[in-house]
Amino acid sequence: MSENRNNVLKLENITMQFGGVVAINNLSLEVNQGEIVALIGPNGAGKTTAFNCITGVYEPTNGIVYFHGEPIVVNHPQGKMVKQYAGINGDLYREKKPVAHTPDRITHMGIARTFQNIRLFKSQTAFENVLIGTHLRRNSNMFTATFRLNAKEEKANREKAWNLLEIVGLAEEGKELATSLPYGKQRRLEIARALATEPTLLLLDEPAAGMNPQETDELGSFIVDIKNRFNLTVFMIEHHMNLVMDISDRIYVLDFGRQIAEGTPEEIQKNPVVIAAYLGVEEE
Amino acid sequence: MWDTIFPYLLSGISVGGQYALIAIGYTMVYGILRLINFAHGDVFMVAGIIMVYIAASGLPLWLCIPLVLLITVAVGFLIERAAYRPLRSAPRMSVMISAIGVSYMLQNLVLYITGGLNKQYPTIPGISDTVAIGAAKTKVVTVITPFLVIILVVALVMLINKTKIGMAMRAVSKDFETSQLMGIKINNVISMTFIIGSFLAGVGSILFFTNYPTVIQTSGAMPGLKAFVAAVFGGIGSIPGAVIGAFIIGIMENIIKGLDVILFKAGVISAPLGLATFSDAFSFALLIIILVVKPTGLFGEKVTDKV
Amino acid sequence: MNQKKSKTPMIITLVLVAAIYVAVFIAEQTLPANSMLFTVLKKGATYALVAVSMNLLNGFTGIFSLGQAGFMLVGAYMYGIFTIPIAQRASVYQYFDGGMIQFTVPVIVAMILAGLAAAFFAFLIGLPVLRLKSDYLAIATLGFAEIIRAIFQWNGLGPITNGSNMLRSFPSFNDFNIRDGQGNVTVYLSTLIPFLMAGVCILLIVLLINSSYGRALKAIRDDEVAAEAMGINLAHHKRLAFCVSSFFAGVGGAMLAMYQTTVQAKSFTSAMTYEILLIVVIGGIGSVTGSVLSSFLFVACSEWWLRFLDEKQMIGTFEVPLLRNGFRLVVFSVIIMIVVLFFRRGIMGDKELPDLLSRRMKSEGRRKK
Amino acid sequence: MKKLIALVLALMMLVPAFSVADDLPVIKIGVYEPASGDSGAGGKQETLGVQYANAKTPTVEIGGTTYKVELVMADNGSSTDKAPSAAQKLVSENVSVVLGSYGSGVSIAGSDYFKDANIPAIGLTCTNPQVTAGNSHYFRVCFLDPFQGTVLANYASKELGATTVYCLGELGNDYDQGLITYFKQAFEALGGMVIVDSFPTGTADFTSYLTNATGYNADVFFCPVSIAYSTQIIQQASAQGLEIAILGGDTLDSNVVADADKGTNVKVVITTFYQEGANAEFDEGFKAWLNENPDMMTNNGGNDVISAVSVMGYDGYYVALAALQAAGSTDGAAVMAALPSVEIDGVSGHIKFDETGDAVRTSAFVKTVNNETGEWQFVTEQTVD
Repeated sequence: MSENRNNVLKLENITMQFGGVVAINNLSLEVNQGEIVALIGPNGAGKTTAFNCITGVYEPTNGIVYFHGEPIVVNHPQGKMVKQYAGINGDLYREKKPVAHTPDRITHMGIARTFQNIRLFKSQTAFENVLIGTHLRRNSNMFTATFRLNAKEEKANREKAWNLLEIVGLAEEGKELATSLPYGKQRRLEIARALATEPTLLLLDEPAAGMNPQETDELGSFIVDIKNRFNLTVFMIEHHMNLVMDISDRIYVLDFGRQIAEGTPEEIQKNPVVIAAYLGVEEE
Repeated sequence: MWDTIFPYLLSGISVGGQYALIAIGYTMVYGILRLINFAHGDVFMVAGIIMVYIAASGLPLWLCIPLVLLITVAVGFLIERAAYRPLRSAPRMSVMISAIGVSYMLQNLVLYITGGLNKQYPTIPGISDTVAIGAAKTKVVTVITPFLVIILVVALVMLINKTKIGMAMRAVSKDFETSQLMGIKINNVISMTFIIGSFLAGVGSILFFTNYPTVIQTSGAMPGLKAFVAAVFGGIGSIPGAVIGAFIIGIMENIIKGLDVILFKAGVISAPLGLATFSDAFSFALLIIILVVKPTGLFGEKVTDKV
Repeated sequence: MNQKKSKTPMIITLVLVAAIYVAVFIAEQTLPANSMLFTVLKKGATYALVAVSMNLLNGFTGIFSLGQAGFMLVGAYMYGIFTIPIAQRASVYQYFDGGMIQFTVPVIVAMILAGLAAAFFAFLIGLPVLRLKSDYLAIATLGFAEIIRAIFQWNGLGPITNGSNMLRSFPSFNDFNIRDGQGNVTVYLSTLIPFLMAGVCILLIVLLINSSYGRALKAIRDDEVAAEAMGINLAHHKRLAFCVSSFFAGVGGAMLAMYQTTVQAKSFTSAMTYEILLIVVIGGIGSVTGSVLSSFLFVACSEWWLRFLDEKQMIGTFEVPLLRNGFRLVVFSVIIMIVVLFFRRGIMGDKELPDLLSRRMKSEGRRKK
Repeated sequence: MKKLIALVLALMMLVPAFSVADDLPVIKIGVYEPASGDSGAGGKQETLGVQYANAKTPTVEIGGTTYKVELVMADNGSSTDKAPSAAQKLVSENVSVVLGSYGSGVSIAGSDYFKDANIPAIGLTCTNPQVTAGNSHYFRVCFLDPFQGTVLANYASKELGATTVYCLGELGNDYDQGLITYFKQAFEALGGMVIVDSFPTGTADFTSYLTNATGYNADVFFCPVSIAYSTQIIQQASAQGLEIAILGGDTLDSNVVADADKGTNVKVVITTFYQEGANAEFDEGFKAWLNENPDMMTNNGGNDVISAVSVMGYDGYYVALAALQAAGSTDGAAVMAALPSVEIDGVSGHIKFDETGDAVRTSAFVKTVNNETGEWQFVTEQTVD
């Protein structure tokens, strides 16, 4: 698998340690062009932490993240962490120069995300939320924007935002306050907003959380649909097993910060380790 | 050289001790409510004004002092009740604005009562007398301030570490919501914080105004700001930090005032540079440096003393 | 698709604003020039600009800065330093041999310089300070304002800043009046011009707020993490907002200088910042209309309408109790506390005038149905 | 509730009944003085002089009509940023002439407003030359800083035998900084050395500044600051056992300062406009008036010691009346035109204006505080040629 040239995202020996707590331990995984890959695991397994390491919210303690073959995050234990480090492979990247980008830089490179606990801009309408997502691809600067010299770009962005709203089925609610929408629609709006940043890789953090079975079904086909329409690669965290099994090409399973399994949905469903560690817990 | 610097150190230690007593109030309230209580410096000023009026009414001094402390504590308590408690669930910015509003109101109220004139602080026998320390002469209060501060801080730390209410304070400062769930009466703890803070501000005001015996509505503004700077400098939430920060700021500020003389005498400069202009600004420069270099302050990491 | 916004409220707003300008012009030509009304309007216009600039930071970007007085000081000084007539310099800079700068620039250039200088200071200050969190940022900016004040008061800079002494004799609002040969005023413009200055600046701020950049700032205010995930560079945008806000605070400082006719570093204290903050709060954090309205209200109350509270008032032979010097400020601060505690959204909340108009039209439309 | 409304209505009906009691036309004189802030105490005492004069002579005959003189007070808050609206208030009340202010900075800050409205102003105790320089509308009844600075420098050098003087003023206070500058010029001309220091507004802790004076081996501590700061300095000097004399300008001439120095060993010497006892008639009248009005007594600092600023206020009022009479009109411009030629014999001496509008003064009183009684004692009358 590691020979696959067209992998979009590749995590190599990522460890994230907070003080003495190791949240992710030596995680390595790959997401290839056009795939839908799911990251699953019980609560507290470190899934969202992994997302935060990829998107620059956290700086991992050790390891490398590649995006389209480019290292976008590189780190090894430094300072106090040299002594405290409790993960493995701590010496592996000692020679490498650490690389850390702010989240906005990483979004700029083409990774967009949604949030587990919805984080819409609460004072803005649904439409404005999406429109804000177009800001980073601007050609205007503050002066041209203030004096409205960017009217053409602004118009194009507005059209783009409305189109995205239509695609996610929220054209009717465009003028409503984002936070006044029902839960399911807020999740769709977050996706529309992420799409507005023109990503090549979309990270979805529990997109189906709080949805009823019917909504979840619809979400599944929606994700596949936008993936095809925008030529995306999707990496998602999800708890709804039906959804995961339905649409994922491959699945990684995380438990206590460690990767315990990897494979196609069929393989994962049969994997005894997963059943013991994860599904068993879930059904309890 | 020592003879030149010593009097400035003396002034600095004295004023630093008084800042320390105000700074504790800031640091405790911030530790619990995450609120910069902008009105705290004005509580300190109000304590001074109360003393002026009570002493003028002819009561004996031994009665005045406890009465002043009592009223100051009541003022601090009431401010929290009236201006901060209703905003408990509001954004932090609203509470801070409310604090600024209270500060504005206290100053205007005192302006109205005093007619905007400086009030002479009464002389307190014993601590207002002059003593000689080496070549320098100063008031007794200058000498007793650091000792009194240390006694009060030790008592306060014992209160926080040994008593039930102290334990509650520590819990609340660690985690507001959880301690509420654990059955701690948050409002009582907060009231207690304000009571302690105001009490210390009251003591501080007696010491401060005995040294510099004029009170006006703006008397609390600068000492208040500097005490806050001291609290941040020492690591907000840490009581020993606030005290040490206050002494450092008090001493540095007086050294700056005398820097021209010190440099002049040492032969570094031939004419005064007017550096005393920066005596106030210096504290703020120090604040910004510490915030940039070590945002948690000198002792910010020691969570054990966090209140 | 309902992409098209109704333009009517916008047009009504513009007509209203234009009507106010016409009214100001007519009032100035007809009412006696010494009326307190004009004092209030001039100072109100100045404060409106400063309040809106503060709102841009505190209300629209969510940066709680308390450095406004410092930036106003920079602006006021830049304006004064570059516009005092050469002939007056010897007497203004009396202790510094007429000062170092021996040229003047036109008023409008000086105002832009005032803004740029304030923005430059903001840029420098922003580098370390904008990384700090809410209340630390507040106290650090407050501290910076104090440091700026001390620097401008330092005798060492006396040849430029006149040390701690007053700057004066520069063109003031009254110099905008058009006079005939005998020095009699033919056309009064001393109120209209500050209105125009503040109006243009506020218009620019409104345009910024409603641009792509303005939306990005509001996104930062609403949720920094999400804004960053949307590719908005926090440091860059915050610095931008900080510099723009300071630019207009600087211009506001220049206007304050023109209003006061004198400038002295001593008066730009944190109390001034608090006053402006309270104006913003009363108007509604996040509403330009609110800031403008409350500026005029605040100035009118403090300078004019409530002044009677400072003097003894007789109702017949009955002397109204409590009224004496300072009572105005007590009443005033009580009103402010009531607003802060019970009307937390202020006059306008986060609504603007067009919003109100469109809502009214909507509800009327519904009634008709 | 109804009763209350009825009462209010009844009271309102009474208003016109009372206001028509005296039907004299009214002329307004503006009193532009600080009633709050650092100079509040001095401003109030200066106002007292005006009020006393007004109580004594409440009417004036202008062009054959007798007018009732109404004083319009405006508090400039001792600060240049509050000054504009205070000045504007007087302008909007259409006063004919303005008296004040205590403090040169606020006088300069208000100056343009009076100028634009064509209202003359008479400075009472603002001694900075910039108040009247280049202005045709600002006059002044007291002496100027170059004069006062020279008197003080002479006194320090000749009487106190000083060779080094430490000067302390408030940052941004035009009065302090101006007087110190002129003092420095005069004292250095006499061969002495002068060190100048400044403190930020709102300072309470002067101990280090006092240490500075000792550190420079100064022979005299010169602090021409406002009453609020000078009392602090004197008390802290006493605590530190300052052995050198404190020298001050006219602002220190207040019973408040004398009280602060009572019972200490600090020698305080000042120059001023008037010495109690020089005009017995005025002294008695003023004291009697203070004793009749408890409010006024409070404004005077709680006792009936006469401050020189009150005398200047008193004289200023009569200069204003004389100007009004000479103008024969209540119009500001006419009063302004009449002022240069006005001459009166005031309590503080003969008052006559030179071409810049300053009173011609050739002498100043030097006073010191009696440490035991806390009273001002006359030392000498200094003149400069």
